Amino acid sequence: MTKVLTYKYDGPRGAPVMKADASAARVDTGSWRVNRPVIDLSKCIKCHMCWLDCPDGAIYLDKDGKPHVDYTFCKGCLVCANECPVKCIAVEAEKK
Amino acid sequence: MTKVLTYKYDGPRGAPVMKADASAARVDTGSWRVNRPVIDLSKCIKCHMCWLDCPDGAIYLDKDGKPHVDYTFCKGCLVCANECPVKCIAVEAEKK
Amino acid sequence: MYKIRIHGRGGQGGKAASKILGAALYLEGYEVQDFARYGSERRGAPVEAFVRFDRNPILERGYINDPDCVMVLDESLIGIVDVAAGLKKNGLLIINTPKKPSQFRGFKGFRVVTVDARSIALETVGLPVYNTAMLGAFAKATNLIHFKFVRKALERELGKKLGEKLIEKNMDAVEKTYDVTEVPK
Amino acid sequence: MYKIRIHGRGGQGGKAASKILGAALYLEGYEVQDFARYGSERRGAPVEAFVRFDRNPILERGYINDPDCVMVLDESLIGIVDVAAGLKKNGLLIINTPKKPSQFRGFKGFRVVTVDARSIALETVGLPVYNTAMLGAFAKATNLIHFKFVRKALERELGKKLGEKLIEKNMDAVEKTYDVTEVPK
Amino acid sequence: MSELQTIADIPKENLLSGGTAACPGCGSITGLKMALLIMGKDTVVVNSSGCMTLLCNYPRTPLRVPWIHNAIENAPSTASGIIRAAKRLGKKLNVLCYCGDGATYDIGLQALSAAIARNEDFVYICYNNGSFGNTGDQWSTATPLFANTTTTPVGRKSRGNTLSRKDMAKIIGAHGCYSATASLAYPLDYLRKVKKAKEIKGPAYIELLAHCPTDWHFDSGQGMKISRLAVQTGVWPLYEVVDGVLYLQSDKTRPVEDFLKTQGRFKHLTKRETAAIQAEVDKEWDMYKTGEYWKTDEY
Amino acid sequence: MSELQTIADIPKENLLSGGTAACPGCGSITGLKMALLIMGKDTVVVNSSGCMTLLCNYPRTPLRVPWIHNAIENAPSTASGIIRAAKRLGKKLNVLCYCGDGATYDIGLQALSAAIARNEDFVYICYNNGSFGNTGDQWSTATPLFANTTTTPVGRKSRGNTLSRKDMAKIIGAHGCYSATASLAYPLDYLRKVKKAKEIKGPAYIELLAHCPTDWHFDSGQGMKISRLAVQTGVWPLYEVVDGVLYLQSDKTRPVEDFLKTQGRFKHLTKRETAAIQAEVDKEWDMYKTGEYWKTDEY
Amino acid sequence: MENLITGNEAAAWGARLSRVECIPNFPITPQTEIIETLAQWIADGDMDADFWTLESEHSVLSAAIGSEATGARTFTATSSQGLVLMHEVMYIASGMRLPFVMATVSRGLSAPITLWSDHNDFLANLNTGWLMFHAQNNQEILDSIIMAYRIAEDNKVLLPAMVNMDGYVLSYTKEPVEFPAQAKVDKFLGKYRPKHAFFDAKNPLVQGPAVLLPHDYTYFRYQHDTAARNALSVTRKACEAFRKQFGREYGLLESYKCDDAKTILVTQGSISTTAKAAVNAMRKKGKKVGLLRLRLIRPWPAKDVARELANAEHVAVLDKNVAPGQGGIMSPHVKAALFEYGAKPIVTSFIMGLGGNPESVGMFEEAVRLAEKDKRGGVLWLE
Amino acid sequence: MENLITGNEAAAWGARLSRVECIPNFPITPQTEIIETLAQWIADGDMDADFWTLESEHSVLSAAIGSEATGARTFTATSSQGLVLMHEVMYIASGMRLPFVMATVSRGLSAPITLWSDHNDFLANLNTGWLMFHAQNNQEILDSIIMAYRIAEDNKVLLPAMVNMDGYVLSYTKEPVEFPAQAKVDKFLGKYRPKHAFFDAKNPLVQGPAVLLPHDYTYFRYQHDTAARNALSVTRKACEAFRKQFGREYGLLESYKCDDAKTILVTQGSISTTAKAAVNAMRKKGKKVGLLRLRLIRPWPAKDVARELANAEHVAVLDKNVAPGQGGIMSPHVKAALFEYGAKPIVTSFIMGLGGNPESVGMFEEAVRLAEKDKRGGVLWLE
Ligand SMILES: Cc1ncc(C[n+]2csc(CCOP(=O)(O)OP(=O)(O)O)c2C)c(N)n1
Ligand SMILES: Cc1ncc(C[n+]2csc(CCOP(=O)(O)OP(=O)(O)O)c2C)c(N)n1
Ligand code: SF4
Ligand code: SF4
Ligand code: SF4
Ligand code: SF4
Ligand code: SF4
Ligand code: SF4
Ligand SMILES: [Mg+2]
Ligand SMILES: [Mg+2]
Repeated sequence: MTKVLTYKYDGPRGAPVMKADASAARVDTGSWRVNRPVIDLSKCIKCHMCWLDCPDGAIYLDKDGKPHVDYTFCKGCLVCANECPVKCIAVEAEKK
Repeated sequence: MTKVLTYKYDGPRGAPVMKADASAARVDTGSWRVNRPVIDLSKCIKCHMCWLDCPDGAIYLDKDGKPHVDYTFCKGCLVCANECPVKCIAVEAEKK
Repeated sequence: MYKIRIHGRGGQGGKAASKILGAALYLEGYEVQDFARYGSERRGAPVEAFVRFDRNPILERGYINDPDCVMVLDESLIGIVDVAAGLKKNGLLIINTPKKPSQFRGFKGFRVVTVDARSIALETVGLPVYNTAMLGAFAKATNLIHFKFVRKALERELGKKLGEKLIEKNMDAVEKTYDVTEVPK
Repeated sequence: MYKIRIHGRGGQGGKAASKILGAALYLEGYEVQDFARYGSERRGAPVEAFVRFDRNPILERGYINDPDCVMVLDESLIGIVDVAAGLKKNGLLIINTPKKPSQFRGFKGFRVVTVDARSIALETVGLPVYNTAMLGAFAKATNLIHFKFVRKALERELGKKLGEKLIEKNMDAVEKTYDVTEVPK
Repeated sequence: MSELQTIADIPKENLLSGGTAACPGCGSITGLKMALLIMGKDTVVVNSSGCMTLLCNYPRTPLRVPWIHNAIENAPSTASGIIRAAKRLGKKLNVLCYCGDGATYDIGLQALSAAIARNEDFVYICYNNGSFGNTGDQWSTATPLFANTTTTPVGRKSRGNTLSRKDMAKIIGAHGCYSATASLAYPLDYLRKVKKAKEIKGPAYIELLAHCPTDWHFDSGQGMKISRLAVQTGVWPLYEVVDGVLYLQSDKTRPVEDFLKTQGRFKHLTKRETAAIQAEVDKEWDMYKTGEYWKTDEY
Repeated sequence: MSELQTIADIPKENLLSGGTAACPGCGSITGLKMALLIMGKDTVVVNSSGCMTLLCNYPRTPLRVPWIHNAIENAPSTASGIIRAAKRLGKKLNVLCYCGDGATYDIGLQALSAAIARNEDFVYICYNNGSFGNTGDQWSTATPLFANTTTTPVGRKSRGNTLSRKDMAKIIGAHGCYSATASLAYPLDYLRKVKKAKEIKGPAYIELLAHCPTDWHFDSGQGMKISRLAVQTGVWPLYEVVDGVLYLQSDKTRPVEDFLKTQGRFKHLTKRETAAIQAEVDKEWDMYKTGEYWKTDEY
Repeated sequence: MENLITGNEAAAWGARLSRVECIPNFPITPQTEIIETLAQWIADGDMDADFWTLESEHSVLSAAIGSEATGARTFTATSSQGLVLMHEVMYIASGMRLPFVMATVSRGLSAPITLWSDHNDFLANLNTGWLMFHAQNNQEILDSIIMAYRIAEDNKVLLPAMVNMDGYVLSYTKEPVEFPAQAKVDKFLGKYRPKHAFFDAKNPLVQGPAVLLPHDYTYFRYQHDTAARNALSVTRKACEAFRKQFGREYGLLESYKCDDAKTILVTQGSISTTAKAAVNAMRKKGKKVGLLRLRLIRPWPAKDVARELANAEHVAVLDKNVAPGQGGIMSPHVKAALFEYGAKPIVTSFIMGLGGNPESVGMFEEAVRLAEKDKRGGVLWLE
Repeated sequence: MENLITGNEAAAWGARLSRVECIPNFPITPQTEIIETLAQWIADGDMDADFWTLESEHSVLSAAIGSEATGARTFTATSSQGLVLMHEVMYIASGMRLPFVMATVSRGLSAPITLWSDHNDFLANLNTGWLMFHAQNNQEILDSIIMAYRIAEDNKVLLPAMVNMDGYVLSYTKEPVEFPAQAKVDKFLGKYRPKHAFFDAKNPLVQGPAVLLPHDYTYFRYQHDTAARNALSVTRKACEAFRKQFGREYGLLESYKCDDAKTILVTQGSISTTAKAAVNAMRKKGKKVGLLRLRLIRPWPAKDVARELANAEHVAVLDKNVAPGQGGIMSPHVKAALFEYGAKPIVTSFIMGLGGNPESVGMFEEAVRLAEKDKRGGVLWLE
């Protein structure tokens, strides 16, 4: 509905500036996925190529250096699957 | 005195365009001269260096290829005198 | 005036759907306005497209807040986007899904139509393009457009890009969807 | 208010003349405005500079159409530029020339003062810079400025550029011109 | 930072989260993410309008480092203000310009060239996706010969882009500053160059081929392969220019066709056109190999 | 037009009259006057704002050929409009951009680079007087090291310009188009280059050292001598770049001091500063002589 | 012939039917589709023109100046950042009296950067000496481009013209558009044969000289101003000729149900049609409401504007733009027009639609309601 | 301390006394002397700041954005073509809420190109969201730059400010100027410590994000507009503080003998002092004439303007500028202000002083004469 706007003046906070706090990490781009990469950790050699190549920072390494996919972000581009030297990342159709 | 301007509309002629008719040739830059180049045609070898080098097109060649200074333009820079290979251009103080 | 809002994802052809629908309605003799919002949408990101049509010239413009019909090309949008926002009471909500309408409890007060456009498209066109198939569902649910105009519209809007064969396959999809779509009263 | 217009040529120091004059008058305690027009003027091209001064703050600005005094740094400008344009009746016209005032017939109704600033400058400063020498003539003709302020002004405006020796020589030029200038009543 | 011999040497702190508007499989964002691993936390990213601008879509950002977007053509000038001010204020900040090819080859070239001539201390990475990507794939002077773009479309009377790509890394190299090409398919090489660039006092330029599934028309998972083929076919030679001398690093081992056929933007190519591209590449490589251009040095 | 072996071969129709606002002894206007002898009557001159703009001071012009002044940074873009339109309208016109160093190295570089990348058919002459001349001698990226300008003034804490000149002719050469340097003191060489440039289908760039008595601070009659010394001392090497290969034409036979001491802008130089300039020139010439840069070919 | 096309396509058709010869260009959302459409036509041989992409919009307009100054009919298009990047050259194009046409597709200005439409970009040009038309729908875009060439090239005018459409809501929206027949357009426009600005070795001209004498400079500005004012009557005549030739009616303004209106909405661009729907709705409810749509923004038809508004009690000016620290950009012009005319409705200034903020029938109804309550002429932001 | 200095030197002194830290710059007549003066001071060690010449004014303003966004007090200066070349970035600087100061030296715009002064360049910025001050003499230039930093950096404002002087007639004219003591200026200004816009690895900020939601975009514009409007009272207070500290009086406007005036001249910039001389001359002849000088152009003090003019019978607005097809740029704003206020003097609009066309006492007298004859509010060009 139509509103008459009457904001109060917010001073410095009214400038189009934001904290560089990686808040986009709260955006669910996982829903874009059509295909899902699934890592077979048993075959993984921890080369970390998938971690390095993932455009969306969707692969993180655990304490032991094992890669995991964060499906909140993973857009399913499949770069990781293609680049894994030991081909231990499988591709599954995303079920909707 | 202060005037109220009331031009008529001049159509295409009212655009800031002019003929490329070398009308600057009517501007007397000879008056800028402090020193005057004077060609001694008897020594001149008609190499035309002075004609080529003159920044202001103040040297013209006659039918016989002899150079002459047009003092209407000549600003007295003395490039010609300096560059004449046979040094046949003398420099005289301009009398005012 | 009849207003349609289409929800899809970048790359799924929501824009094309609105174009074809618009063209078909136009060929039917309606005054038509179709409008796809473009923003920072990339493949996979939620996008919207709109169609208005009427027998009289259309004066209203822009975003459709109060559609008569909403088409959802990608079921996964539900929950991320408020697809039914402003949908008129008893308005039509066409969802591309293998599920039954009854499985969509959230949409009270609307006429929910479901159609497995994805499967049909894969079957007929051989590609996961849901837009044309969805048109079949719309035709069935509304009875507002003729197949012949859908075909013409397809040829006009996408003929150059798809070629004759694919147009034919797309029409198969339209027909097939038309047939299988069940319409609640 | 007293208004001075200076005509010279690019490179002859008309701008400097107005600066020094302005500074000297300022040091005398006047309100001063000095203004050199810069356009497409190159060495040798006609240029103008202006000085206004008054005991009260100066409100008028820009080009001086109605000077009390005109200084012509380069005689050859006469005929090319209407140097006396707007000069007040009985106004002062100071011309750098070896000629006598009587040789300037064209300037009826003005007080013409001539001074061979060029020769004096060559003699004293050793360079054909006419501006400072002209100030001597102005001082003599108007009795408006003190030498000590001319010196101060010179130091202030050109001290960095010229150095002490040249300032001294320039002052010689000022004094010499002052001495030789004949003023019509 | 160690010598970057293997991936293990790369710092693991990711300064760019997901959740962005970039297309799946986008090479451009991959390049930024990788570069930030090396550039580190005290880096201000200066971005020119383009695909990456939409990363920071108010009120969300994927970044964990300072970022500024000013306009499309002025990242290097903006950077110079940051560099000067940081120095005055005693802040230790690295400045990384991350800009598209349109912003670099075309509308922002002048600001870049000038900043280099002023010897500003910054790293400039041009992510080259060969088109104005954010506006939907229009020709830039970085677009390859014959590519189909929306402003050099293939049509009944047209075969796509008729002009060869501007040779930007060499043009920048001719400024006398560090200039290098890189490929995402050779990440260690890329990151070594980023490291070198960061360490140089003064300007350093890296041009990164940024595969773009959307405009090049390929499946999103194929990007690294295509970037690798670009190098292997000699379409995208890897080199560094140091003090005006070019050091060639890669070799040309495959026909250009292997690269061209992977992408929709070249799918209209005839044999003759492919051959013309091959000839152009061969000519360039002849120059490298015979040292006509610059001194060349094997990788 | 014959082969331009001697002055006799130069067409004698002068297309630029006197009566202009240019300073006495101005090298820039001399360069235009000479170029027009070769370019001929069917030439449109496209000028960028600068000293030459004031030649056409309404209602007077020294020109006998068409002329357009648009703004300072857009001569090459304006030229491209003229070229395209002339072609469409079936007019045979040569297009000559005549632009200062500020307009070329700095504010107009981008338009120039782009026009070259688009392969526009025009001749571009940059008359380089080493400063923003028309605004009264401010530093440009064409200003030589240590020169005293009004924005890089010598002062109690400053020795003038601290930056080296941008190497424009090489940067343009790296675009792959014809690029040459020239000196007014070698007019036949200059005019041969103009002729070559005119005949080339496509872009051609010539950079002319334009002595400027006003900003360099020397007596107006000395310009040609100084331009000659620039070449002889190696400060201004004459060369052509063709297809990316540099052909050196001049030789370095005198110390740079011979050039520097002729001009007021260098009068503050210490021995050490002169030596630094000598070292910079020597380094560049080493590159020529050892072929590090490009292949060199004796004149 | 009629078809369903977007506003961008309509602009491209306008250029095509006007047989433009030179099209320098640069991409920017939401304008790009115009040049893409032209590029495809040329690639397919459906249109014959020189189409080239430059490296920036500053250069695009510079190139347009070059081609138009040579004598070729020139067209270009831009938006937002591109338009303001051209700003310097805008004054040059008009000052050189070069009659070409630029389609502009309105989009809000950065910072912060947006993609959506408002009128700040277009209205940045009020002082540039261009003719400025603002279209409300796709048909008008196409028709206005054709008319703009006729008006611009008229010897009484000789000035460049902008034809503006709103981004997205027109540029990307398909509507039915009727195509004028090419032969008729050819007749309507004729060929461009400039008498003042061209290049020819036989008749060499100097274009763009320095004018350092204030008197001469003033003369040229006076001529420029007169030329722009002439465009008022030239536009009237062109609209009349257009109506005769093509049957569609246009004017300097569009007055919609103003005659007996107590409250009049003042709008420009695409929001006007929604506003008309609102007027219709309110009329149905018996409210005497009208709409004045500004179509010719420059030259400014102050008298016509005032005359239409003079008898209203309330005027609601809806500015889809804002000049911070001043308010809506058009409202002072409307008020000044009323002041000059001596009319005294209460004028309420509304700021709305910034950065793509949508309008609606309800918004206009609300504006009328608020305006009618207003006693002193306030400023209100609507969303 | 007092000295005889040019307007350009006054601007340089303003920057020096404000202890600016970063000075990106580019030469253009008649502004160049400002940067040359600063360059020489820095070369001599008399001033400490980073001074660098960029390759264009577009880049200069971009660099100013960069340095100010990092947290350094920034200054720059330009004119004419340079100013309009910055146009795109003008909106960005203000939209990013970066409070730095730019001195502008007015010069007419091309085409045709001129070197002399008029106000078309400065007034091209009315919608850019900057604060705009216009000085009438050299003292005011210096003082205004100092005040501008205080106003701009106020948390209620946080916007960039322009301080304009007229080319030649001020920029190159020497006048007596009093120098505020450095210590007092330091106290008046304080250090710049931004809370919203800076770079710091420990507190990383994103400046210049895309804002694609119309609602958010509108919010930022609203804040921007409010900030600009806040500058009205902030300026008033700054003037008061300045008067207390330095003894010189300034306001949003200067009202000169308006109280009982039947006819009021409205001017801005350096022509105002000549106009005052004319007022004095006319007053001597017994004519009730006054002058309203516009000093703060943006934000626009509409009410103050109207209040000063409300009781006059005739108002003569002298625009040293022209928007072809519309007229003087400021006159509609003055009329709109009067309209809002409900006052009804007859306003005559004068266009004068274009491309350096000189004003004179006689011209203002003539303007008054013509205005007093005017019954309907006409437009007249004076020379
Ligand atoms: C002055 C200006 N012109 C045009 C645009 C529109 N624009 C935004 S992004 C973009 C493409 C930039 O291309 P590139 O630098 O290659 O980056 P990419 O989009 O490919 O990431 C364009 C043209 C703009 N923002 N500003
Ligand atoms: C956008 C813009 N900025 C600045 C200027 C001022 N300006 C006019 S001429 C000039 C100097 C140009 O230098 P260069 O190209 O070297 O030519 P020169 O004056 O030396 O002949 C400048 C800076 C301008 N006209 N336009
Ligand atoms: S599929 Fe793509 S986005 Fe997902 S984890 Fe793999 S590389 Fe990352
Ligand atoms: S690329 Fe494959 S092997 Fe390497 S870490 Fe990833 S999953 Fe493991
Ligand atoms: S002195 Fe200079 S201007 Fe005169 S003729 Fe010789 S070269 Fe030409
Ligand atoms: S340069 Fe000397 S010798 Fe040659 S033509 Fe001129 S005057 Fe004669
Ligand atoms: S268009 Fe290309 S570069 Fe842009 S976000 Fe998508 S993949 Fe990346
Ligand atoms: S300043 Fe130099 S380049 Fe300019 S006109 Fe004078 S001599 Fe020629
Ligand atoms: Mg790109
Ligand atoms: Mg120069």
